Amino acid sequence: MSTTTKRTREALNDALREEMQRDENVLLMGEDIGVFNGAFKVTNGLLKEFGEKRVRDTPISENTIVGMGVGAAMTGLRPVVELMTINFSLLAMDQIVNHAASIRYMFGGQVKVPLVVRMPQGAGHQLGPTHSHSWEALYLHAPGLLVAVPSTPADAKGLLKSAIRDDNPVIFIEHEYLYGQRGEVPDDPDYTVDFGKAAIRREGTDVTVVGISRMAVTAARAAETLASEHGISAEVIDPRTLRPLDLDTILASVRKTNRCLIVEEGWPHGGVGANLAALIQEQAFDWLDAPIGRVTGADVPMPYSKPLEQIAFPHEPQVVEAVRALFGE
Amino acid sequence: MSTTTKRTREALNDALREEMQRDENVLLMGEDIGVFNGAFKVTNGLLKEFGEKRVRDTPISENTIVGMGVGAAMTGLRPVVELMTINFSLLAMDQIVNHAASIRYMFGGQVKVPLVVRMPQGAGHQLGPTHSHSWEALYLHAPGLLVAVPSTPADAKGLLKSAIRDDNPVIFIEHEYLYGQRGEVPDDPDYTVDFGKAAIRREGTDVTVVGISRMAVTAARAAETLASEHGISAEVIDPRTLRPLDLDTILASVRKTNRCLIVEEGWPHGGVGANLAALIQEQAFDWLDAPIGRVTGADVPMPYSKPLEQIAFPHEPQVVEAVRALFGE
Amino acid sequence: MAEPAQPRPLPDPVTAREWLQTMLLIRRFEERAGEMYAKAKVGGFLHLAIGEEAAIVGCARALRDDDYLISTYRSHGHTLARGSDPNAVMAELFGREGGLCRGRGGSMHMFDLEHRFMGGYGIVGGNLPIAAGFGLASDYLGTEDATLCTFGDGAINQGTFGETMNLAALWKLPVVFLVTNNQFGMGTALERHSANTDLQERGQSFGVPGMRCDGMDVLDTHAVCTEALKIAREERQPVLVEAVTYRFRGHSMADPEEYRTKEQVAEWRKRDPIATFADRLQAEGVIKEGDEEQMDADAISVVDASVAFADASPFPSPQSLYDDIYVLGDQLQGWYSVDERGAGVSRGEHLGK
Amino acid sequence: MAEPAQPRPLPDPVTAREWLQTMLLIRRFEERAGEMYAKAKVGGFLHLAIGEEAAIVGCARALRDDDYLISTYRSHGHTLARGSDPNAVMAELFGREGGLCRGRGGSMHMFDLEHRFMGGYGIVGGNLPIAAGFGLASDYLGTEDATLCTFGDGAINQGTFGETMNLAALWKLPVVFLVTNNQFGMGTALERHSANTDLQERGQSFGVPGMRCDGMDVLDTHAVCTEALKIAREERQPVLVEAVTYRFRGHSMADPEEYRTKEQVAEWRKRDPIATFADRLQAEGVIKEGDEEQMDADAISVVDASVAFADASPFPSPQSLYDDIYVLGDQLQGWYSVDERGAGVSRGEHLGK
Ligand SMILES: Cc1ncc(C[n+]2csc(CCOP(=O)(O)OP(=O)(O)O)c2C)c(N)n1
Ligand SMILES: Cc1ncc(C[n+]2csc(CCOP(=O)(O)OP(=O)(O)O)c2C)c(N)n1
Ligand SMILES: [Mg+2]
Ligand SMILES: [Mg+2]
Repeated sequence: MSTTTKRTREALNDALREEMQRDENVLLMGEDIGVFNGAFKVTNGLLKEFGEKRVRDTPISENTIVGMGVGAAMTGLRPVVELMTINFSLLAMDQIVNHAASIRYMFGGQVKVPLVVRMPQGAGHQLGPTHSHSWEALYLHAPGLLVAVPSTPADAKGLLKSAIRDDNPVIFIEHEYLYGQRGEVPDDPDYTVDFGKAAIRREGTDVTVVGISRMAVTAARAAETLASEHGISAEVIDPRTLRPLDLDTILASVRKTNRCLIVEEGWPHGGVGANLAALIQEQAFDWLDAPIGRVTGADVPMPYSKPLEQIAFPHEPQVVEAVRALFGE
Repeated sequence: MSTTTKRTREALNDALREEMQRDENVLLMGEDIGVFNGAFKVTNGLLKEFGEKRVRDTPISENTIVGMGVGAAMTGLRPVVELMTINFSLLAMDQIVNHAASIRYMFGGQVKVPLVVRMPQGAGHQLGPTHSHSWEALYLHAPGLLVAVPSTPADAKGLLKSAIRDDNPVIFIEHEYLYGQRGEVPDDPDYTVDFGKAAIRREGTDVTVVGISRMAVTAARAAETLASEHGISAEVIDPRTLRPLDLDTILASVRKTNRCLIVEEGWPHGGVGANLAALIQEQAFDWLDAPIGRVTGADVPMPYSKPLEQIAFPHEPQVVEAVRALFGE
Repeated sequence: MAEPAQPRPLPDPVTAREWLQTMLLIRRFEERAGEMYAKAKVGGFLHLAIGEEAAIVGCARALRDDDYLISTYRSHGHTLARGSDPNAVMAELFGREGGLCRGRGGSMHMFDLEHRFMGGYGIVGGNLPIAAGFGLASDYLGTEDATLCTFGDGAINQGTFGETMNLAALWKLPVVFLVTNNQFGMGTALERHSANTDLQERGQSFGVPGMRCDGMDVLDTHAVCTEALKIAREERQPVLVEAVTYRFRGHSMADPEEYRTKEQVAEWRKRDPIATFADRLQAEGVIKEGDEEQMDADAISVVDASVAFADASPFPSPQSLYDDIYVLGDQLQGWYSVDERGAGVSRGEHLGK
Repeated sequence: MAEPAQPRPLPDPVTAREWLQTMLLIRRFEERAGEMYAKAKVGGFLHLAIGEEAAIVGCARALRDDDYLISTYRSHGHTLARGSDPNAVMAELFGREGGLCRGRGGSMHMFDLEHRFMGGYGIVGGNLPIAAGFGLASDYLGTEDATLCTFGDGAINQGTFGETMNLAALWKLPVVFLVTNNQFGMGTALERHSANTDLQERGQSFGVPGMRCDGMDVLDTHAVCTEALKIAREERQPVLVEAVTYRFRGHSMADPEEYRTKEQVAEWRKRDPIATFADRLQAEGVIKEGDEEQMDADAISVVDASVAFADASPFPSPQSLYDDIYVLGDQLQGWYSVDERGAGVSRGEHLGK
């Protein structure tokens, strides 16, 4: 399979372009995605290529643009709505949870809602408490939604293509830091990544480290340090999607390593880590030699000041330290 | 301490009345809380008693009435905002999380937001997928908020009074089923219940059962059956508030019983049970003789049809069965 | 109380009779639904539209078959007017497998794709953006379909109203927004929830022109909605129509109605949309003595049959609890969960690989 | 481009000079903030208000000391105009402990309680309900304080706009809503985001009267805002004021400005609010040759000092991470958490009882 090195934002851009070429009912809506080419340039050039009918700049009306996406999805289109940052998605939460997630079920399966809501999240750019949070946990809570949290350019592309082709509403969570990161992306325009299949980023025997979104990258780096400096062989798993969740792969790993750490950028209470820890201890209790550890973002609204922000989300050393703690080190 | 038998809705009504009498800057805002006396009659008679200045019927504008509460709280009032049902709070989530929860922190502690947002939740009345959910997990996620989930009339009153007196934004979650339930309520107008103190509803030695909101009642009933029919002595804990969380009391119990089950009505993924399970296994791993169990609401938008709805949230038999499963029965 | 509209000409006799028949059906259906609620055959919240039949039938009959109609939690009448099987509507109220939505939605969440009744929605104001989405799809796909979106006077204060008006005007969507002004949002009177009570004016600041119709008059409602739909369809210009009407019953079944006087209700009842229309038809010779009684009897027997059907329809099976949350397929085969049935994973929830 | 307003009379010379001085301070402050951003002393998003100084100073000077001013993420100028210490504002941009908000908020989240600058908010449209809440408190407490709430042309399409207009009108709140129409919401031009581009009209459907002022003219802005505040304060009637202005720089620091032409920017720059006001003052003899240069030099030295202060101010200590999330006290002494520092519980998070 031939590949090309791309940044995540380019890979996402390719995914959008290819799916728009493939299916003329795919359209994009969002604030400043057209003339401005996207706040984070993910939609760069698409207005020029596809025109105003298919790439639609919207007013700043999050709840309504998502709701219009719901309606358009119910009546034949496949809208991809961009929200500029996940914090703003709270304005659209009613349309996402009370409507998009529930409509198929509450109407007895008569209709489907093939809508994708894309949005970036994450700290590290000093955007403060209204622009920096990681809220995948808010969305994985709701049945009726699918939730993707890609961490590599290839997955970003493959999962976004799958999301657009899927008949369910998908919350597609990107990470601002990852937009600029490079990786190999398959050239094949039919390349997709299935939802519900975790990726094992690194094989290992001593401990399972699960990393969510950007933290899959941080976890993989920490694993190198653990191997080279502490003689600990970590298996790194990136679930890639949280609904559906490939718990099988995680459980198989934990049953092999007998230890597990979950790394996420979001808040600790009610986070993804809590969810995974609960599931893993339920299903693999007898295999665990230590409590399941979590490294999470700090339990604070994200501060602006750089040194505070930096200690408010996980970095490689904290992951190394937390893994070592699982061995009593 | 003299007490009187009251329904939860009366106890809440008393709390509102007493705090309004005590502090003239306490005011109520919400849809149909005045002339209509409240969708669930919690505010019954208060308009008549306190007048239109202090009991304010609002238009149907959830985000704005919460936001006005935030603003009024920042400038000297102590607003208590009622949202008719927790599902509608998604419309106000931006004001609750991006504003109420963050304002004090992001403005460096210059201002406080003594706001209470009250709302009922819960299934059992066939209100379908837009009116029946249990979403305490959405709110416990966010630092900056306090979250109360009272299960008895006395706690409802005591916690609501504490919530109104507290200087932090409080999400006060009532349960529709509990409104009509009776219990003894202390007469003392200075009776309050502190946040962050769990209640042990029943002492026991074999297993710790934690019940959230209505499920504290269900858990207590199940404990009776467990004792009388299965010889299992369950200790039942009602955390009463989820932020702050009295983990100490739960941990002390689990370290004594060595087994734990959490019962909640909300969705399983990313629920309160997941959060508690993660915390408990982290802090009490060596004391656990079995995986921490969870009994949760079904992972579905709540269906209308009675038999479906009834199996979509936990009842006593499921709790009994899940506890027995912890003993391999 | 608003003045009645100037009399409009009648449509052809067949059409006129059909309108009366449909209004009667809705009235009888609603009454029976209320009775069934009292008997606990129907649960949850039940919002009846008795008094609003002209506002419903008048707008529904202005639609083409392929147009979309979308409404609120008060929509039994809308789906019936659209052509839904009364049996299925009643069975939905009963929470049965034979219901329009297989019992999942109940009274507040009707839906009938086949008849392009695109749903009743339980979230006040939630249906406006969705309606605009239908309009967007019609526009995008180049069809001639228009959308009619009904909501209440209370809903006009939701943020989605302003957002949707602006977007619909900006994108020139073929949508008619019909605010059913029945004078109250639950127990809150119009003038207590809206600073500007002239609701047809509420879209003007956003570039959406307004029209008003007498929602107690099926002819006037029909004529104004027809005009509005024509503008929406042909000029690609959204329109806001205010139908001035009144609900004769409480907001839902549990409503002491302390927020209004008996006199006010009695005044409005004098303008009962069915009685006034029937009188007109009789005066103009479209129906004769006894016809209305016959039509009413027909309505009652349809409703009787619907109750019998609903009663005979089975409840959904417990095994179907997880049906239709997702469109399952190659990619999504199921999902992991734990739930009320204990610590194991349950049917429909396991990722079957 | 809108026409300039008719010339308004000048205020007394001391006042006029102070206005010019404040506009100069804002201009120089913003320029320096941009430079500091380029040097990575300032992080995050930096939104400059260069070009909008008249709209800022004109409205701020219409306020009494006890009135509330609330704004957006583009609010360095607003807080400076209100009297905040430039040192603290710059230190906030630098993320330092000496910042207005101890470095927690940054450029987008300024706040100065002492000067009743009630915050810059990062959520577009999020400040409108909060402003109405201030108005409610003033009303409830029986004070004479009014509130002035500024937001952008883009924000007018948020749901909170309509909701807040209705509520403010219904409850007769003493609030002036000032839409700073700088022609763009980020890269989206006014006519591409709003069906009705006459923004002062946007409140009318809700019962909120509108006024327009020339936001490039501090005198006109001041006069219109003064009038609006008088109506709000004395007649208990909210007012929507549109200040027509233009931002000379990009939306934030990373903005290629492909959505507008260089010519358009140049046209508007001819109406530079500082230059035109200075010319007027000179023409009317309020300042003389060389005065403006001196005032500018003063502004620059204040800004210089602010940079020196900010640079010398320490970063917040890591131990302060958890400060001020909650008001701690007898009831709430801390809370349990796990976080980035590993599996243990951390300072400030343990329930210490
Ligand atoms: C977002 C939301 N808020 C509140 C409610 C509760 N509620 C249901 S109906 C209603 C009144 C709506 O009035 P109106 O829009 O006039 O419609 P009507 O009931 O008169 O048909 C309210 C407040 C709701 N369902 N959704
Ligand atoms: C709810 C929300 N949506 C989107 C954004 C991203 N955003 C920041 S500024 C902006 C444009 C706002 O334009 P306008 O209101 O005209 O204010 P201006 O920047 O021109 O001062 C957008 C879309 C945001 N901060 N909040
Ligand atoms: Mg109404
Ligand atoms: Mg602007």
